[in-house]
Amino acid sequence: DPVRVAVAANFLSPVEVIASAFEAAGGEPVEIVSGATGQHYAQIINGAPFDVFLAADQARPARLLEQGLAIEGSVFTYALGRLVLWAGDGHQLPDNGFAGLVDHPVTRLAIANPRLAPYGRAARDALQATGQWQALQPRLVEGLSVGRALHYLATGNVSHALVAASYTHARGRPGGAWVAVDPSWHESIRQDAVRLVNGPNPAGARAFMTFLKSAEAQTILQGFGYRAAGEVTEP
Amino acid sequence: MNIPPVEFDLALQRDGFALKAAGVVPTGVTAVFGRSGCGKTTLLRCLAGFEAGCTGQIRHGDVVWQSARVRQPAHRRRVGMVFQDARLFAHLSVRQNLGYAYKRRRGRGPDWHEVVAALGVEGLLDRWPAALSGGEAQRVALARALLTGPALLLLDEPLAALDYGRRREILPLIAGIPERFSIPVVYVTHSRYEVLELADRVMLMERGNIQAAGSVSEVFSNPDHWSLLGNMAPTVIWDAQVVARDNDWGLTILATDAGRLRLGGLDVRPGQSLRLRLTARDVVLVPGQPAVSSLLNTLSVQVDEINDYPRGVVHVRLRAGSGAVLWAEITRQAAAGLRLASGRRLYALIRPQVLRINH
Amino acid sequence: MNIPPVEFDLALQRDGFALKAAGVVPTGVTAVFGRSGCGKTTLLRCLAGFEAGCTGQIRHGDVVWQSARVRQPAHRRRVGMVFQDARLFAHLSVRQNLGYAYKRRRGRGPDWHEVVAALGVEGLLDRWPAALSGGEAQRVALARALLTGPALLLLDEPLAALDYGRRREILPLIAGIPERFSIPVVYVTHSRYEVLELADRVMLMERGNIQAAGSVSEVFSNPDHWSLLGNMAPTVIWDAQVVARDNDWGLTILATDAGRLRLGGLDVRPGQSLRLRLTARDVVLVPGQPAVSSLLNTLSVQVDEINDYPRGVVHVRLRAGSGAVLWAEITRQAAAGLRLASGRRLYALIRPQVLRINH
Amino acid sequence: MSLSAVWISLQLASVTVIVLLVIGTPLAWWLANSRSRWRVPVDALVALPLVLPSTVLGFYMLILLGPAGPIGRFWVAATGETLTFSFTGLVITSVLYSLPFVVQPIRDAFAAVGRGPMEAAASLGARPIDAFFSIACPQSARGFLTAAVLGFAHTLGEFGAVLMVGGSIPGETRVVAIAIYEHVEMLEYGAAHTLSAGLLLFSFVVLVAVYTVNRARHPVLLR
Amino acid sequence: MSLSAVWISLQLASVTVIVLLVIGTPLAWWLANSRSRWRVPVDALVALPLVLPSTVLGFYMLILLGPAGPIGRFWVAATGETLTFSFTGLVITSVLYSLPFVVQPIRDAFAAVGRGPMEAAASLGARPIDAFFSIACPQSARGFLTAAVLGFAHTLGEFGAVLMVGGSIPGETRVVAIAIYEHVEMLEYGAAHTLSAGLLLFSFVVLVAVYTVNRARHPVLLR
Ligand SMILES: Nc1ncnc2c1ncn2[C@@H]1O[C@H](COP(=O)(O)OP(=O)(O)OP(=O)(O)O)[C@@H](O)[C@H]1O
Ligand SMILES: Nc1ncnc2c1ncn2[C@@H]1O[C@H](COP(=O)(O)OP(=O)(O)OP(=O)(O)O)[C@@H](O)[C@H]1O
Ligand code: MOO
Ligand SMILES: [Mg+2]
Ligand SMILES: [Mg+2]
Repeated sequence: DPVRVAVAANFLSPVEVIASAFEAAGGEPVEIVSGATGQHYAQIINGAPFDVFLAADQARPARLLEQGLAIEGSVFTYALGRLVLWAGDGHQLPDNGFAGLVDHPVTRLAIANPRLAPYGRAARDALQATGQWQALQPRLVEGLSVGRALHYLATGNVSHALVAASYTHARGRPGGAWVAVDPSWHESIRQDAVRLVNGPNPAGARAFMTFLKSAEAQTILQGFGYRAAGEVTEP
Repeated sequence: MNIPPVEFDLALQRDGFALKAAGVVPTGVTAVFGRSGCGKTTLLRCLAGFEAGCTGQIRHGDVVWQSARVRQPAHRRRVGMVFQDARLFAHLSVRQNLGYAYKRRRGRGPDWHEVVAALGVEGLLDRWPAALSGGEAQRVALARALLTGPALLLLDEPLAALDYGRRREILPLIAGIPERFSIPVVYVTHSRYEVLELADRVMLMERGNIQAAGSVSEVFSNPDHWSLLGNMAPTVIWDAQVVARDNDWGLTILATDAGRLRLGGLDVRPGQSLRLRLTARDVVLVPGQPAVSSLLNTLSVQVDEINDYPRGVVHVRLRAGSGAVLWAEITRQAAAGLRLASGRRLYALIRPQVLRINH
Repeated sequence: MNIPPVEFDLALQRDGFALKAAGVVPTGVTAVFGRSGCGKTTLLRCLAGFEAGCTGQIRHGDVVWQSARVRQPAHRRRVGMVFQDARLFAHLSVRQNLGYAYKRRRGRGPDWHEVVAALGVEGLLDRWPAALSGGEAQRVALARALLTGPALLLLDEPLAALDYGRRREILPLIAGIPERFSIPVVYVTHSRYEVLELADRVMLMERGNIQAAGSVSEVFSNPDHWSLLGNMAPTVIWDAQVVARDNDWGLTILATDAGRLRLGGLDVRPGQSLRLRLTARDVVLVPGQPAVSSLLNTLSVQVDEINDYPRGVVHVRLRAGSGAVLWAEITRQAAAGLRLASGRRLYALIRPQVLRINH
Repeated sequence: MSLSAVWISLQLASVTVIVLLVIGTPLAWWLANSRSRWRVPVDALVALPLVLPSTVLGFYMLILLGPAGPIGRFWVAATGETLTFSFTGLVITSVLYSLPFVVQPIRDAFAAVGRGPMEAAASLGARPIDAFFSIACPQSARGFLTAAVLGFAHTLGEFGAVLMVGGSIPGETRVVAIAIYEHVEMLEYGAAHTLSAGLLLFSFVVLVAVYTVNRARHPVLLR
Repeated sequence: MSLSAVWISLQLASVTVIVLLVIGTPLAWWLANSRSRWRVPVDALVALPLVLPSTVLGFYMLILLGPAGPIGRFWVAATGETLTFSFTGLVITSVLYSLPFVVQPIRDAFAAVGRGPMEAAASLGARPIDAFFSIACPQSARGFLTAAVLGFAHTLGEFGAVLMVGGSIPGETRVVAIAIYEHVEMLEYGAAHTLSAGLLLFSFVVLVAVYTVNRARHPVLLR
């Protein structure tokens, strides 16, 4: 059996590179399933057979542990993510950065679903913290995951999007310009990984988790704009 | 009233079937007769304008319905059509079906009340088509077609689906249409009885062609057509005129080309005309003027032609009165006893069958 | 060969229609005659086992097909049925249609080759049903029903959709079935001509009931049934036997209850039996033995009953020979001339129509 | 949120059915009567949404209707608004998606009317357009009923295409099918149950009603 | 990934059609011939997936087939595997989802055969089951073809319910409709285009073929 990894949409590009490195280093083949953190969580609850869950938050892996669906002691924070404001091709970024969004010609602003995707939640928090949430409400478009939010931008259906910084490093990223969102406007995006009870390949999962912690993997994810979290296990 | 005839000269080509038909439909009932598949329905559909592939000409008096250049669509021809299956509109009541036609009438047409009364559909007006019997539905369809004020009425075997009793009910209504509403009627059938009882003229069709056309008595009395007509024995049709009634005996005196005939059992008035059928089996030949017999009608005849026939039967063509032709079927033995020979004078005892009475 | 009859006593209740019919179907052709909607098809469907709501009994000899306790499904009754619309299987060739029946035959049935030859379908075996004419399809359907080896053959207006020529082709085939294949045939029709030409026995139906049953001559000669039969004039049916042929004159000599008759135009052998029809209009009454006439058949008759009729016509019931009944329609004037009175002796000149020849 | 989703869905379904009846009726008539060699391909095109994944339809609609797409660009130029993520965009998508459900029953009803009554009407002097409205349409009443009901119910049930084109904007494009999906993904099973059971019941009742009306196989029409 | 998704979809569609032909044929026969008062509700039940949002079906299937659901629990106890997110679970869901597309054409074909040929067969001594196989089925050949094609194509196009019940496990439940959806998420438009165009073309060709075969309205059967 391959190692089946459910990954939060923001981390799809890095995990593809990491998986190749893992396989190159003699690891078993890795199968990747991307989606919003909340979607993965709901599927795991309903019996989805994943070996590893790379979430975009800490809450859902923790809940899986409580429910006995994740393996005790396997949780660790593999990355700290960041949010960027992206202006699509032919659109401008606000002159005074993220906080100026509300006065800027934004036709539509795509975010991930705040209830399913941690990046969506961070986007909402940041908009609220800067007092722009109410005013932008009529122009907001929700994608189920942060990947879908970016997709709306890529197809030209929205002018701006609030997405993961990792996309600025992704292959096939859409054109346009981006600017980082000050992380102080939202809770930090701490992304936890966990091994799952129902996975068909526990040994492979363990090997993959070990590799994820390796310097090689950490270097890869830093290359996508994440901050490495080292081997920080949840207190 | 001067009713213009409909003249046509049409052709239609289908896989394995070609229609090529020319003719005139004057006022009165013109029957179109022929066996299944000979093209009767197709001819009607061409006249009505339902066959896109039909070429040729149709004129109604001076009005051109179809020619090389003109082609009036069906709804512009003043043609009323009654289809074999009535085709009442199922979503409309009888009254609404008739109203549908009445609202769309082209030119002057017969009066609503007159048509409704003539076809006896007053009592049906508030019924739905699904609740009508076959005979009732056909009467409504006929009324509906009449109410559009057609210049030509086409009837496609309107009685084929009906049983004996119901046919007897509707035939006289149809026969009365031309005079009552001043329009020619084309009546398609494959029943020779219906032709004889109903039609003034007949067109015999065979494989897409009109083989013969003319008055019913001409066409049906012509030996060339007997096989097509399915006759079992030689048959002639005579037209007769009511001359007088003999009230003492309840007899009717008729004038025919063969001379005067007396018939019982008729309810007619002087001046009316009748159609009589005389098959060779209805004729008894005797050598001399007979004593009283129940047949009563004795004609002096002259032998014209003798056709010997296998199995002991002889068909004799006879002439009576002012050249009227009749046939007798007799055994060979009787032929010998009568010393039959061309030119011989004999007496014929006859009782023709009354087919039709024109009121 | 001893062929058991089918006996039935059945009832069926529908909205606005109730069937209540009992009877026996012996060997030979039994016609079921009646106007549209009287229940003919329903009776056949009950016998075949297609009407779930049908109660009562059916027995074939000693075998019970239906009773209060037993109810054989259609496929277990040895009934062959030919539906009005042939119902050949469209996805099978003619050969496969026949094979379908042959493979499923119940009990001993007629030989494949015999049936195929009798109905003249050899040439059709490799055709598809869609490519058959109406008459061909009916012949195949008949062959198919025979090949199952039925104990009873039910035919529901098998000729209704066919024209005159095609009917003539199939009628003799049907008439020959009982003798050839040793099974009783029930033949539904609303054509009295078909009954007269085909059937040995007849059941007259009206509104779900069998009004009369018996031999064709009994039922058709009974004045009570004339209106149901749609007769225009009194009509009797006589059975006759071929006694001899007079080869000099090509005449056939027949023995009937009325005495000997001579008829021309027949192709028969001594010993064969014939059915004759004589309507009141075919009878000429004369006071004395006539000189030679083309009719030839002269019967000495006695007046039995005189029914005066409006409009100058009189219907006279006559007896001839050993009690045979015949009717004459004559004018009132002729009646007076003949001094008609009950008991009076006269001569009747007749020429009956030959309806059917049993080979 | 749930109630607004229900309301949006009902609006969307109603508008879609009205649009489809207007454009679907002539199309159905043509399909029922044409002998053109284009009839079969057009018939297949109309049936395509029956068998096509809704994500394929959604994908193409997103591209076509987006501000950069051929239709969307035109729309933006003409109205200043974008078609995607708008109710109008959903209507266009739904019209395509539900097309076969409306066109096919009407087409079959017209075909069942057949040439007979139309010829009879012509023989009574009715022009083709007159006969169409006075005969073909009333005699197809049942087909129209089936079409409207199926089109309505199917639009109500639309998910994949709307998910891709609509963007789940509350009060604008978040229809009930998407609301159910989101409820399930958020593990809000109570709300998902309420909406699903409601839709299930509604659809079932509607279908039973339509089948009961249509059960009578003999040609008694709705009067 | 795309090729495996196509392969999964083809497998799923084939298995679903086979299962549906097996269970749908007797059901269609019953619907075509029954006079039971249950016929209308059952007919409506069969048609339900036509009008029900696939997310409603997906939701209920998730609940029923999930490890805690009545069917799923039983399945886990019996086989040790979960039904959700498995190929078997997808087959069950697809069977329900595509039910009307298979049952309705067969039902209509059986109804078109009518009682006539069946009575004729009985009068020739064929037992009901014999007549069913020797007459009703061959005469309904065209209905079976339509059913198989529609069922296959519709299963191929399934999205919402499959997404909810199957998720997107590569090589197991990631069917082509979902693959398209995910390609879009991964910004792989080229792949999305290829798959969408392929599906579009395939569906269209299949529909044209079916309509061409069915165009001949007169009852000439497939031989
Ligand atoms: N719609 C059609 N397409 C092709 N051929 C047809 C069509 N209708 C009739 N035919 C053929 O045209 C010929 C004439 O048919 P038509 O219906 O005019 O015959 P008919 O004389 O009215 O016969 P019937 O007495 O059986 O009604 C027949 O050979 C028939 O098979
Ligand atoms: N399937 C049916 N359901 C209800 N009533 C029926 C059905 N079939 C026939 N009837 C009615 O039962 C009665 C008898 O019909 P049946 O078909 O036996 O008549 P028939 O004598 O065969 O007539 P025809 O000569 O027209 O064939 C009629 O009143 C008819 O309306
Ligand atoms: O990567 Mo997420 O779970 O879509 O925010
Ligand atoms: Mg005809
Ligand atoms: Mg009948």
